[in-house]
Amino acid sequence: MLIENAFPVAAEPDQVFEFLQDAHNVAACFPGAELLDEVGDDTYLGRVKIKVGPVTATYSGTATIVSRDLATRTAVLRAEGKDSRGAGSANATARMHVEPADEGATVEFATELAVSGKLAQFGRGIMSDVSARMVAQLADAVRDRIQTSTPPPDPDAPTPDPDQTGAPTPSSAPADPGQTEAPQRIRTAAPAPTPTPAALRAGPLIRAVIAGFFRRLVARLRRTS
Amino acid sequence: MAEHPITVTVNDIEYQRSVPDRLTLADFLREKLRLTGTHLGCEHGVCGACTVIVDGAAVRSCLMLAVQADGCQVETVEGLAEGPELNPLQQAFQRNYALQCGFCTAGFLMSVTAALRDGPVTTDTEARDVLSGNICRCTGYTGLVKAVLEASE
Amino acid sequence: MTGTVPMIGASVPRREDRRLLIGRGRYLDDLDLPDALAVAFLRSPHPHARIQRIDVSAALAMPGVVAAFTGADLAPIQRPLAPKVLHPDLVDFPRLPMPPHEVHYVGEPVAVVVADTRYLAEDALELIDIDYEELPSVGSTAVALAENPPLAHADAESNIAVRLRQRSGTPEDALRTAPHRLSGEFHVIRGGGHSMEPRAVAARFEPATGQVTIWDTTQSPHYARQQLSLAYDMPEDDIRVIAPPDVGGGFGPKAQFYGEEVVVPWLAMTLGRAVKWVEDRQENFVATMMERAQTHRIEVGFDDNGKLLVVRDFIEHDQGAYCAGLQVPSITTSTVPGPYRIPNIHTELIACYTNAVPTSSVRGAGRPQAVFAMERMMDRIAEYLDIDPAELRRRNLIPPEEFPYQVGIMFRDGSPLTYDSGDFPALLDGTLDRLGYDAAREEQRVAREHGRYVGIGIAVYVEGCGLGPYEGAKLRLTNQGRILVTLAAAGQGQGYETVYAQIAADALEMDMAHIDVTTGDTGRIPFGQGTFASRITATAGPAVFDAALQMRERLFDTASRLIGCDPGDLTVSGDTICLDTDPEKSVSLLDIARAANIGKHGITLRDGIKPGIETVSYFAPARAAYASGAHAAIVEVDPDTGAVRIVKYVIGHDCGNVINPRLVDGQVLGGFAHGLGNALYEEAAYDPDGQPQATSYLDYTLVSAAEVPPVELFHLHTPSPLNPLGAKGAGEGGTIPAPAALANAIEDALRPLGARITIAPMTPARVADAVHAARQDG
Amino acid sequence: MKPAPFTYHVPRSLPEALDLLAEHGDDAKVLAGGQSLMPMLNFRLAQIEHLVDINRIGAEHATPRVDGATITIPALARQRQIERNAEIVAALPLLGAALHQVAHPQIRNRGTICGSLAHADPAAELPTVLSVVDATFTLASARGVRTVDVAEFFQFYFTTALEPDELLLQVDIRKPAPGTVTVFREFATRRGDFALGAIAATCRFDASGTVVDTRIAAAGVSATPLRLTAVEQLVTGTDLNPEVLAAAADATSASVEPTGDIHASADYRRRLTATLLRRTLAAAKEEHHG
Repeated sequence: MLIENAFPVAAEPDQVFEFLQDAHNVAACFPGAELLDEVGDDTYLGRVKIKVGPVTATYSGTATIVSRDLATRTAVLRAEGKDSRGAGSANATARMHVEPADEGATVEFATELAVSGKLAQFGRGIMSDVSARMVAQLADAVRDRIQTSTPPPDPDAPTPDPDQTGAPTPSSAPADPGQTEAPQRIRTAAPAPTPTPAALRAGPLIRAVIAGFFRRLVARLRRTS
Repeated sequence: MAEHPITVTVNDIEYQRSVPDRLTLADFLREKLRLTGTHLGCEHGVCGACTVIVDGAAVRSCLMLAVQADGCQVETVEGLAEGPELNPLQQAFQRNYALQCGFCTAGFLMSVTAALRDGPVTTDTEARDVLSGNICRCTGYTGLVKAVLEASE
Repeated sequence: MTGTVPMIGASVPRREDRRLLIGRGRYLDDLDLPDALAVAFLRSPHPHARIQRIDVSAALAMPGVVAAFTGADLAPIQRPLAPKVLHPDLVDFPRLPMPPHEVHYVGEPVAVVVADTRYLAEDALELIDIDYEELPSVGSTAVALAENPPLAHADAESNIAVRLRQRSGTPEDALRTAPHRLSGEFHVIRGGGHSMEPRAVAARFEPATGQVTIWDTTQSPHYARQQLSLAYDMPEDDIRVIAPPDVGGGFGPKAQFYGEEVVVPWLAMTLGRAVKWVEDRQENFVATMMERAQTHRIEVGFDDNGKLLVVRDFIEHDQGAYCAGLQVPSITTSTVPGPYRIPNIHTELIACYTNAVPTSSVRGAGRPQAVFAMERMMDRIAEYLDIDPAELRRRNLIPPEEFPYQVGIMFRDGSPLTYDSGDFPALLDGTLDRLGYDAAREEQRVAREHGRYVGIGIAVYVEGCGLGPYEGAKLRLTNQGRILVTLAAAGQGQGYETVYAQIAADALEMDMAHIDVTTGDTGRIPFGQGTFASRITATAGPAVFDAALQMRERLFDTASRLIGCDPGDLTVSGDTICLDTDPEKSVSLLDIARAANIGKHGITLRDGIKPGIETVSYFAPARAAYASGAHAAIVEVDPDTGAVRIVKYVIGHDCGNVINPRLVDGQVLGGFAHGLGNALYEEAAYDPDGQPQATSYLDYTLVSAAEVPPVELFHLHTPSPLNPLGAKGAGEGGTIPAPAALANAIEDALRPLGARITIAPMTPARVADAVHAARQDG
Repeated sequence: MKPAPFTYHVPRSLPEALDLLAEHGDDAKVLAGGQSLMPMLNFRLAQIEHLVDINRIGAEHATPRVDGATITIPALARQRQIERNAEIVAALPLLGAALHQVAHPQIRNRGTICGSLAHADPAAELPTVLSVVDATFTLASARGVRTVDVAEFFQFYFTTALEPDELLLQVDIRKPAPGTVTVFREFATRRGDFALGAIAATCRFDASGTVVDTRIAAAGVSATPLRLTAVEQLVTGTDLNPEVLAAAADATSASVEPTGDIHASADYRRRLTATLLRRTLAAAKEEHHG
């Protein structure tokens, strides 16, 4: 499932890109995520703990920045997580690109998400909706953090010359033919920066997966806490 | 986890047992009381094979904990027959070929028993409505519909 | 005088019912096996993955856990489970009981835990740590056959398991020269058996004798024993497989043989403890075989009168992750021509591997799909030529005088497809009469004038049943003076205890009250095949009848010697054999048992008494018998919501001579409910990667009483000449043509809008989307 | 399919229940009817530390009341109990009509109204019904009691204003103004299934048959039950003639953005919702005239 999302940030593009290259920053913006260790080569051990209503799951695994190109302000992150109860896995390849814009910068996320196992069997129904919202929340958090920690860009400030960054050519995201078969594609508009309830921030990743199950569960069994 | 002492009356017999927090009522009936007429077909409340009557209401015994039945009156398929005689509903099931493999039968009997206590069922549509909370894969429901209508007379 | 009314043909109440109605049935999970441990399987969450590492130590350390094994621990029994029906060209991949290296579908077992309770066993499964390397996967035949597809098996060259081709005449020439040609593409989605009782296996090992007793919900205990004998390298005599007297439905999937059936008894033997595995519904959704998924690209050639000249059908069949047998694809290729005389036939099927649970027979077994394609085309021809669809069918039905009719292709039993008997025109017309066909057409016309969408659908089919190789029965006079009929076949609710007592009663000319029936226990009868493919009445039935005739002869022979008369002067009265002319002179069954079976220790038998009153018969049909049927439906469709209301439904059914009409009705009506599910509701959806999407009854929608309409049944009885009872199979006829009949009715209802129905199940969304597409086009 | 271990608590009073929720908060879950929670526990999709069974906190929490213009449905009122309460069903026919479509009697016998609302499934009947009436949700915790309205209560899929230490103590519903017509229309694949689409509407007409006030909500097309305010505005002041109905259906299509799943495409759900809207309003007009 491909989730595409673009949102403006009132900050210098390079500054935004630099912020997003730091795995700690991204983890801090990803609700429920926790970086446990840095194992080198842009690879981190981490955990995403989720609790939505009565449903809980913990995915632990690795996140690797598989490519980054300062010149085009493009980075690709690959995250692979395993459910702690053996019920499956969640893998994501997220391509992030920062583009200059009138207001500062536009961040574009394209996330290919693949969930395997028990939760995936129950959740495809509204997973797309919820996943889209999940990325929107991540976007909100990124914008909040950048904008509150940095002054608005100075329109007169010189734009760095991309040629001077000396970044390597980006390699493309590893293609998984199995995943590309899934034609589902979601495009979300830039989210309105509405405050999100605390409970919602708690667990977007799995929320995506389980929400569909909930919905159908109640289908027949409607009722109760 | 702890064990909880409970007192449950099943088919007019009072049982005092100790049950773990998570034991379902269905497993309690089957494993602890060895009343194996109540069957588990899906364990998520859809198929209705585990339907029993608790304090007068037909419920899914897979969606209720044994500990929740403390102090309750439970009726199961084993309590339906009147001595050696099948009760009128059971007889109607037999006369109308309302069962084949029989796995779902207890759930149907308990659902229909509760429904008929609420009032008569007089039309094909009403009978199908009464039966619609239980799944049978063998009979195609024709015999069940006839049995409900006949038992309601 | 015989003193008995014929039992064959009588609607005798079922003997099984009483215990089932009072909650005293004994299904496998109801068996009281003292101290039995609970077994639970860990199953792959991935459609296709390599197992890199498994660690069960945390699970083993958990209190209450007795053992935990991985596929690697099972090396001694990791022998491939053979496909049931083979083909020389089949590219086969070993289906191991619990693969140690590579998994090929979500739900494939990878580890097993034995614990004090099922609760604890499931807890322990969560403690097993596995690293998988996820591999590219195939979720459908469309993916499997795409260019440069992912491979369902990493070491395969392609995803094609086999190509099956059937031909008669010169189909290419016929297509080229036919005055008219039409083609269509039709899809049938995966669906399952969904017996209300899932699968289960329990086992107990006796170290003193080296024998293992296995309780198994299988439809084929003797097949299971033979497979286990191979897997364990153990004599069959040391393996006793018992299908419990009560099994909660079969419908095909329980006729197959699964890895769990190998692993669970092995656990009992390894641990020296009784063990029990009861599949839960969650497992059933991902680990029990399914069927149905096929795509048909069918083309027909016909003349101006609608006479069929040729049919050509290219079929994609979803074989699943492994080949459990080619019975379904084989049946599909031979079912396409159906009841019609077609001089030129070409059916070609590509069976594909996918990363989904393997497929095998489910009630209907490859026939509903073929009938769907062919009967949709019959309606399309009628529409094209503007001929009434019933009339079009009449013009093409094989007339009764042409039986036995050679279709020109082969059936799956290895014999030329030869319809033994039937009367298709009478079946169709009888069905249409009961539907009130002409009046219904008039009502349709009026309804259309009022903007209502009413349609009529017909489907006719032929079903090969009563397959070989053989089935057997044993009759014994017990030492309690009763007649015991022992069948190898195992029942799943069909009423064997009643039906076979009826058959034996007629042969013995004895009241059923003195006859007992026992089934499905390899310890009681050495040879057997099993309950599948609507075959038992037509195979075990004649065996019981013949063994009972022999028994009668034995009883009369013994009685004549005890009484001192000629056997020809005897008759049966109650549980005695008496002199026709003087009923006072009689011996009871118990007397006979005492004289011939029990005897007196050390005392010579009376002169002429042959000891041991037991008879055996095996019946091997020359080839399959063919049942047939016609379904007709009137529906009203709401084009905006896609809701389909079945106004009237009639089933015409011909399964030859009937043993117990009410039980046959029950089979047909139950089969129809399944067919209705296939037509409108049931869909075992997988995503393109092979991740199952319908794994609960919230998403996989079984029909309830509210969805099944009243059905009118109409029976025709053309006896099969292939067995002495003239019986054919009855278990699948309700299912097979239902999706076709309803699709035809729905498309007919929507004809003013031009909507095309090409996919089963026809869910409300699919129907409404078809209308929407037609409106957009129009 | 056996639930993972948890600790079962059975408080005998509301304060005791609230104390348990305060103590265990995020690790606890309230068990009322259990008809959604228990399946998830059996599937092990939900694994929780503490289950707080509120079924024994007192009969007063199980007894619905009609007090003047207000219907009060407390935490433990079963769906079946409300469905059979003639006074409530007469006061709010919409509720009775919707409840009859909720699953099956065996589920409604245990399932509670408040539990269904707290579960907050946007495809469910009850949240949709509550979206077209004046309702107040009372949320209780050891910290105290607060009330929220429907717009605030439903926040997202399965997400409500309830904090982890809170339970939904009761819902108070104001009876619609006299003369208000209410209609509930649902389309589901099978009896008792979740709706592929549903519309709840209240409609008040003046003497001439003109709509003076209406509230309309759709189920299953959004992350919460969706009020169709644009449609409400469009039909207010009209007599719901065929042109208005057609325009209202178009407006419905334009204002819902459903998601497709294995049961139905997004486009189908949009068209279905518009169809149901049209039929709902037509039924309201007919009921007003009839």
